[in-house]
Amino acid sequence: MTWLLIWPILLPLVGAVLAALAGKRRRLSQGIVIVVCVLMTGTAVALLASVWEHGILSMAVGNWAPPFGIALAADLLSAVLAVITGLTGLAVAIYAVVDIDRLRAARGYDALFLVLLAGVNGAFLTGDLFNLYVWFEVMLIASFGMVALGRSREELDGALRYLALNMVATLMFLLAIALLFGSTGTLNMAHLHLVVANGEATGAVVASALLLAVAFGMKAAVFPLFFWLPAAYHTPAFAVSAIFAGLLTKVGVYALLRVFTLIFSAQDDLVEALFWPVAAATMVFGVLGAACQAEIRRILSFHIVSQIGYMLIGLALLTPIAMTAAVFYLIHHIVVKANLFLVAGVIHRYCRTNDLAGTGGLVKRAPWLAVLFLVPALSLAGIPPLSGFWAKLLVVQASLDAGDLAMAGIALVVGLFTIFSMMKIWNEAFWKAAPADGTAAQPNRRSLQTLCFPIAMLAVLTICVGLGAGPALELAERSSAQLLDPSAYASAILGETFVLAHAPETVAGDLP
Amino acid sequence: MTVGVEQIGRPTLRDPWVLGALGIALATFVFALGQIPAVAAGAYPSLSWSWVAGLGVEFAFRLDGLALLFVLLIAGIGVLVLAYAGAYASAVAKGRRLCLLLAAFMVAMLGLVAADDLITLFVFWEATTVISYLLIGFDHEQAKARRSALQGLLITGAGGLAMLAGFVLLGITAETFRISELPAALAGTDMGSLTLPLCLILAGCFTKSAQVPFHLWLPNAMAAPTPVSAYLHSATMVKAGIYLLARLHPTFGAHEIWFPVLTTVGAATALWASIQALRQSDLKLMLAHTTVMALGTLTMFLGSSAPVAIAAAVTFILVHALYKATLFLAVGVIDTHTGTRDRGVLAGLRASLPVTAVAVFAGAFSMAGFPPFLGFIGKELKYEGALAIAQEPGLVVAAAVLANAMMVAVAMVVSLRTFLGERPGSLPARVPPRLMVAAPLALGVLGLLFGLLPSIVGNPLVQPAVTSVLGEPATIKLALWHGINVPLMLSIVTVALGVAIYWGLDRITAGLDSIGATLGWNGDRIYDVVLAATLSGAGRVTALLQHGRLPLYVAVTFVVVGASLIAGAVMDDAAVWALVEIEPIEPWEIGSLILLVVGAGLAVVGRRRLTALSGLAAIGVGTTLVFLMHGAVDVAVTQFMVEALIVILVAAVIPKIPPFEAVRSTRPVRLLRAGVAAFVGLGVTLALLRLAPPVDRKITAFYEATSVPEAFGRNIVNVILVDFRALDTFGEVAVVVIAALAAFALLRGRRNSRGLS
Amino acid sequence: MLEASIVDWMTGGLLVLGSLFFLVAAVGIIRLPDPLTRMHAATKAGTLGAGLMLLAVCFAAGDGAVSVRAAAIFLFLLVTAPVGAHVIGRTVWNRGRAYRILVRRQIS
Amino acid sequence: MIETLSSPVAIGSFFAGSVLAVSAVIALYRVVFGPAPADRVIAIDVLTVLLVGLVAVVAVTHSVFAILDVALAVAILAFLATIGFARYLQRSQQAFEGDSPPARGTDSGGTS
Amino acid sequence: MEPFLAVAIGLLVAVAAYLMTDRHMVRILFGIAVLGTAVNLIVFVSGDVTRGLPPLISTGVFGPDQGVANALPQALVLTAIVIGFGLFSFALALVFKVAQRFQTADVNAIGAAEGPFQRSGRADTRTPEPDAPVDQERAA
Amino acid sequence: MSTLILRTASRMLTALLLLVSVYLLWRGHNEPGGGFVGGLTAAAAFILVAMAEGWRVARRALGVDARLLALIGLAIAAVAGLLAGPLGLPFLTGLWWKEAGLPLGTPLLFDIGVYLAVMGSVLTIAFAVEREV
Amino acid sequence: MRVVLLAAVLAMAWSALMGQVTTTTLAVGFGLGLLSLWIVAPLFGPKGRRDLRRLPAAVHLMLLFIYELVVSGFRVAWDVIAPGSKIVPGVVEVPLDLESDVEITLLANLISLTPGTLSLDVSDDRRTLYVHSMYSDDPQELVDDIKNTFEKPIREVCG
Ligand code: NA
Ligand code: NA
Repeated sequence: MTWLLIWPILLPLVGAVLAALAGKRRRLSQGIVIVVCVLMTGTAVALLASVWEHGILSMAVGNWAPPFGIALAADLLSAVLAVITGLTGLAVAIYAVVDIDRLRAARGYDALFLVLLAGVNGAFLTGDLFNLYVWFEVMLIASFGMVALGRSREELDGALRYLALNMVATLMFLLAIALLFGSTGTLNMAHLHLVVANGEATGAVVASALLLAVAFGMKAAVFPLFFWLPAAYHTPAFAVSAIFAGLLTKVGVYALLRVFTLIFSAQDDLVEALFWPVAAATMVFGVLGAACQAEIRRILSFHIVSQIGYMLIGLALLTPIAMTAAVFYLIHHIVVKANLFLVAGVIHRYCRTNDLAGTGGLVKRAPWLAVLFLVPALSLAGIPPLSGFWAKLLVVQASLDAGDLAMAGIALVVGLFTIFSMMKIWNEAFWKAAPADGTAAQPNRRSLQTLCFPIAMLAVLTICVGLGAGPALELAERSSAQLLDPSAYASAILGETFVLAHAPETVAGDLP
Repeated sequence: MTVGVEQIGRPTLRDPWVLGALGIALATFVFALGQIPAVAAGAYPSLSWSWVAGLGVEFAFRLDGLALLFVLLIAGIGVLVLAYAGAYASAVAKGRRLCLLLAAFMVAMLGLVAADDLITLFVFWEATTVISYLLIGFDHEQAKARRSALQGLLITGAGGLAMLAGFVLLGITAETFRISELPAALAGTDMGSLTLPLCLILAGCFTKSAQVPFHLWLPNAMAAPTPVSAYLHSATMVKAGIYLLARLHPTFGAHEIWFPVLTTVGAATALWASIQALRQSDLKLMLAHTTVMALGTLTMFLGSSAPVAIAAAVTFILVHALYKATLFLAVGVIDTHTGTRDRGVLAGLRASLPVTAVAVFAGAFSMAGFPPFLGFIGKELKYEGALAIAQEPGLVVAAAVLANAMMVAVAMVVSLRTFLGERPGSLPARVPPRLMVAAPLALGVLGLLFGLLPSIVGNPLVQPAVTSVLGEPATIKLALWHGINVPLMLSIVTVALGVAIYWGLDRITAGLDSIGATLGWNGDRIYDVVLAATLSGAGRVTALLQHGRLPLYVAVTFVVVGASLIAGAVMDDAAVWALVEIEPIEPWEIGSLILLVVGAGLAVVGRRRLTALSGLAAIGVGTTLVFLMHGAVDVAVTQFMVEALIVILVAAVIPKIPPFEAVRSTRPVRLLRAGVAAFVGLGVTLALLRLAPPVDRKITAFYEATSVPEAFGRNIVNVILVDFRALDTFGEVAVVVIAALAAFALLRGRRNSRGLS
Repeated sequence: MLEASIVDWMTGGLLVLGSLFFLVAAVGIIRLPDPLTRMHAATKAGTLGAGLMLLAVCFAAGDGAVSVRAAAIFLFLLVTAPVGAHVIGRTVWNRGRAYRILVRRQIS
Repeated sequence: MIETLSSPVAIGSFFAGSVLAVSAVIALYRVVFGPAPADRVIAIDVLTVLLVGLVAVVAVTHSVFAILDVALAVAILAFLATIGFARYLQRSQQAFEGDSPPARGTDSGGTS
Repeated sequence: MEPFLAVAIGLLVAVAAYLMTDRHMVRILFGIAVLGTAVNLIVFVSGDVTRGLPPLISTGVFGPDQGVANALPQALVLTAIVIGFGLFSFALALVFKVAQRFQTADVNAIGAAEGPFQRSGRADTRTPEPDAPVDQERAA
Repeated sequence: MSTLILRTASRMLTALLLLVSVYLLWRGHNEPGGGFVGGLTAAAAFILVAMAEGWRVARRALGVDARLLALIGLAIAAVAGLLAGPLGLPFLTGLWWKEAGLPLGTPLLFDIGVYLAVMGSVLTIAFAVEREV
Repeated sequence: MRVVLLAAVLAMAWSALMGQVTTTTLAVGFGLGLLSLWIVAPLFGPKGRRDLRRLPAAVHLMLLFIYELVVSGFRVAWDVIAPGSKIVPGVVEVPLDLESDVEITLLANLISLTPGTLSLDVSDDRRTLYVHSMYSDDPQELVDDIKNTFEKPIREVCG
């Protein structure tokens, strides 16, 4: 059963090898990608079921017991994110069949895509900090490749910005690991929890905490480190920006949640003091950025930033409901944001541009597309009964529950701006008549069907999460409870006896 | 029918979608009628499903008197409006879309009024906001329609968000979202703690019900097709706020700010709207402003807890719904008929639109409060209620009289001016579809019927509704004749005043216009200015953050990194220098450090690419030396090989890249960069000094102990790489392979990428 | 110190001697007048220094396998050092020719 | 430090290491100040070969002869790097720097 | 932590920061390389720097000698070096490609995705670059 | 930079470098070396050829597409990890086959995977760069 | 046949590297040697490969290399310590009589390790070796020296 932990990582990696070997046989490699995504989702669902039934699952890779060997571990959050990764991956994989052109495909899109998924799942499922770094890198290099794949001027420029800034982030991650390792002598996150909680917070530990916040924060695109995202996400192929928008920043958020609830669980004052202003500023500056954009993917990109702020509320408030809100928001946003980027791709196919000035008339030309846009757009804007509403409600509830009127106020005002942005897109691309000098085109019917199938799939998912918010919330609640109980996590991974031996009294107990 | 006729509009009533929508409306109406006895008897039907248990949210509905009154209004007027809309639309597809949106809106509105859970209510509340956005922007190719739709959405959406916060706060305090349980749940609560939720909820109500200063979206919403205006602005959407005020009356009625706020805002809205109404030349806009006026009046009365005042409000809800829908629909007919809604142009339509004339007169008389229309009863009740209001009867009475006088004037404009007098010859005369004509007539007749027989609505509808609003049983009797009393006197004054205003209308309008012109701004302009300022402010802020200059992005990142490191180092209690132990250092260590330092310097100051690359190479050699001297053989080998490979690759590539001379930053910029660099470098040094050896080596000890006996390898580092931590290596290999494939894809063309096998 | 074996003395001595040749190489590239003459010092003294120090390793290890490896490295250097000098020298010389910087030549 | 130097091997390696360090720093002069690109390349070549010497010193000092493999790797890659640099010298004349003689005293490639 | 090494590494990081904030792509690239090296060094020194003995076990014994260096950070550094190499290779390829495509090495002068010199208008040129012949564009 | 001397020297050295690379791989588990260093050395052999005689010759000498080599290496590493699965052991558990008298085991197989992957990757990059410049 | 021979040499080298000469290491080394040769085979032209039959000559040549290296090391040391006016740098064109690549390369390398001389390049027609000399005041002597001292042993090995 512990092998369930490795499949979501290994399947895409092996699939990537096969897809690369398939080379120019496009159908074959697309088939591989889709099959792998289905299998990956299947194993992730099995993993989630197992964790739901039996609690945290872990695997001592190489049969070396943690903290000596690397542990893969899945609590509910990890497992559910693996499932969402699979679903989003599947949707984007189907979309890519049409969206990814001949050139990009020949340059190895399929393999890069699968490696990206492997990296994302690896990041979600590892229980070791250095191993997390490795999966981050897997993800990063695949994303580097994907963002530049078309080699258009925009893509190259975007890729350069993306690369330079992410390079700094990734190296700072490594630096943080070094400082933490130098202070504690271990890399297993559960063990780090025990050691850091039992020791005093030395300067190196604090510095490493702050650096991890910087590194993951940059990945997650928080204020003031978000600029790489709006600089790059509007440039690559739509399938690429969709998977980026859905997953990559969320891995940063996941890492923040994991690290600051587990390793630095004792530094709660620091965490709150750090993440409150970051969360607020991220929400505000992200949404202000979106308000003044006139390109669909730029708008959506800035909204990613803004909504990352919502997800940080879990760390800004550190209450169970705030954590629940964060987890729920995380899950909701992956699906919705990926979907909006997919829709943007279809809009581009109709209007040959994503600049709002050049779009228009879509409500007449493609009424079903209008519906498919409205579902994720309204969900993002937090309109009930879609998933985004519950996410927003949870955030508000968490803030008010904590007596934090300011955060609630910011969240709500930002929510209004989000509505504004979504309706701006709607007004311009759908309602407005197509510009006379526009570059309208009629996409091929078959490709439209292929493109819209995954969009509809994700839209249905959003609606289901919205209408069936009860079970989704229960999942988020249980995930958040696990996040806020780091000692149970430690016991599950290191074993009861190990944890007892390292309980606060026995500072320097011997290892078994 | 006298002038050249031209049939316009194609009834889309045969469309199954439209018929379905109509069916739903009709079925709901009939169902609601069937519930009247039970509700009047106090047996409220209710339904609930658990929805989001974790938040205590239930999908709960309850049909009390207030809800039932609204359900009947919504469904009943819904039937007529849907039929009218079906006839109004010029094309089947458009008609279907319109009817479906109207039906969706109706369903949302029904859910809203029937909901017994704050969150459920909010769900429907937001649904009405979104659907009304789509309805206002129905003619979406016109920029004005889009703007109005967005304005309505933003204003009501903002209020909705505030309201959500209010609901959540209320839910937290009451520990339930069940509306019917709120009064009991909050029984012992300090009212002061409810001030904030109350204010937030009022923001929602006021925006939705277009109270001053949030009123400006409503007249603009007249960009919508006439059926939409009729539906949204008579029975439904704008009444949602009024409904919620009434609904929460039992919860908040006793709060100390409830009365002053509602009374003041309501009165201000009523007055402001009446003045605005007089300025309009478009009949539809004029009616829209009287809607705002009516809403203000309703708000004003709901501020009170006097049963008569509440009865006045409830009755007026019914009165207003009937006459306003009548008039809007009739104006739609006039518009269709003549192609204009300008009151300066329209006159003498009685001959060409006789049926509509009847409907309009019925509606207008009800509006003006002439007996024997229901409006008269409503007006009398208002005056009675105003007099009964304990705290501020003077203000309320004055406001009510003034507002009603305006209504009289507007009613005369709509009816007398439009239908009497000489018809201008230039007016076209297209024959409107029969169904369009029938709908307002039906509503107008109802106004008359209820006025004549008030008991039809009094006991079964108004009284249960008042009971629900007050939260306690109330006895209300509606009657046309109450004898000669103060309200009747006030009515006479009202009519006189109204007639006077009507006579002086043109002068008043001119005067108001000149005042408006002097002031130079109005709510709409404020909205524009605020929106533009927000957007340009957002643009400016964003231009500061997202400036597009990569070096500056990187610099900011490094500043944050440096700050993190220094903050960490500073937070430690121990002094940094206390940790500094200068150990004896060997000559070759000094050599390696010099290599590092000099190489670094060269990399910075090198003016040629090769010079900088040489610096890089020197750093590589220095690093290799450091590794070598500290027992890291494998690392040293790897470091050197990688460094050499990097040098080779860079040396191969850079001749193709423009030289450094082409790109040089200015001296201040260089200084700034140097500052950032020094900052982050200092941070790293401080953090490193904070690392106090010896590091815990338990894990390494495990590797050392098991490497040979269990992992069969004598090179511990390699055993870690391929066994203890092989997963890292696995990922690492994946990185390298993918980096290669990606770089390959970046550099080389498809022509050379045949299948691999 | 006195009871140290002859092997130890050889080892130490060879190390010192080898390092001195490295010093010669380093000083040579400072003191000699132009790139090509500097290359003489770098190539020859450097290779010789490395060879001597590898020989020291052979003595210190007193082990056939180690000696073979040391010898292999030395041989490798022996092959690569002149080739390296050739590729650099050729470039320098080609460049010099391009700029008509005088060199003496003999046509035999 | 000196008092621990109890054997000829220890003395020799200490001395050799020190000399190597000094040599490295001296060679660094040419890396920094050129003037010709070729000078830098030559100096880097010296540095890398010097690394082989240092490996020998470390091997002898700690009797860890396994690290001779480092020397081998260094020798191999240093050779490659030298060729890489040489190719750069050759190419950089063509690409962006034009064919005109560079200013005297800077990174000129000519013999003087 | 050895102060000299700490200062030297700090200097390396500073140099990297200085280089990475340059406008010339090659300097940025060099900055990435230097930063990588510096961080690798930090990972290495984070776990006790021990002079001398490598963590090797002699034949016939079951454990290393006393005082060998800490093997774990070494393994970590190895992984980091290799990963860094992979990333750097890609960065190099990208820089090369960008320079080739835009005929400039100034990152502030590119502005195709965003930036002070971003082209306005609606022209959407996000079509992939054809593979061969390489680049026809000679726009400055 | 195709000169006669370099060309000849590279021919003499290439085989030696390949040999050394396998040696480094093999000894890696017990002495310094291992898959990465070995793979790099092997790559160095072909880079030498590429620099001396051009990337076309080097590619021909390699015989297979460098990318294929890299992918095979990655696949081998994965297989080395998967072999533990049927035995009910976690991923990447080391399995040893001692009957041969040689230290053969999945860690070695894994290291071979690393070797091939690194060699293939480095050569992929190097050839791509060489081709462009 | 030559391949087998080369492989055998490589096998011995392998065993030496492994630090133990046993049947196993020899066999493995032989296999690996064959493998390496097979991999690099395309590099050798049809007649590009030379036998290593003349091992004694080869040993002699190697010793010659080392000897020249030692001498030139000291010579350079002297020049560095006392660089006087006697340094007359210049490039000398040495006519080549050797034909095969290996011979030319060996000669060039040998010259480079010899005191005062450094092989720069071979002319395209392979008839001239450009040699940089520190003491180029008498080029003819240099050329004669090279021809006599080095070409013969190289021929013995390769011829
Ligand atoms: Na996990
Ligand atoms: Na996002």
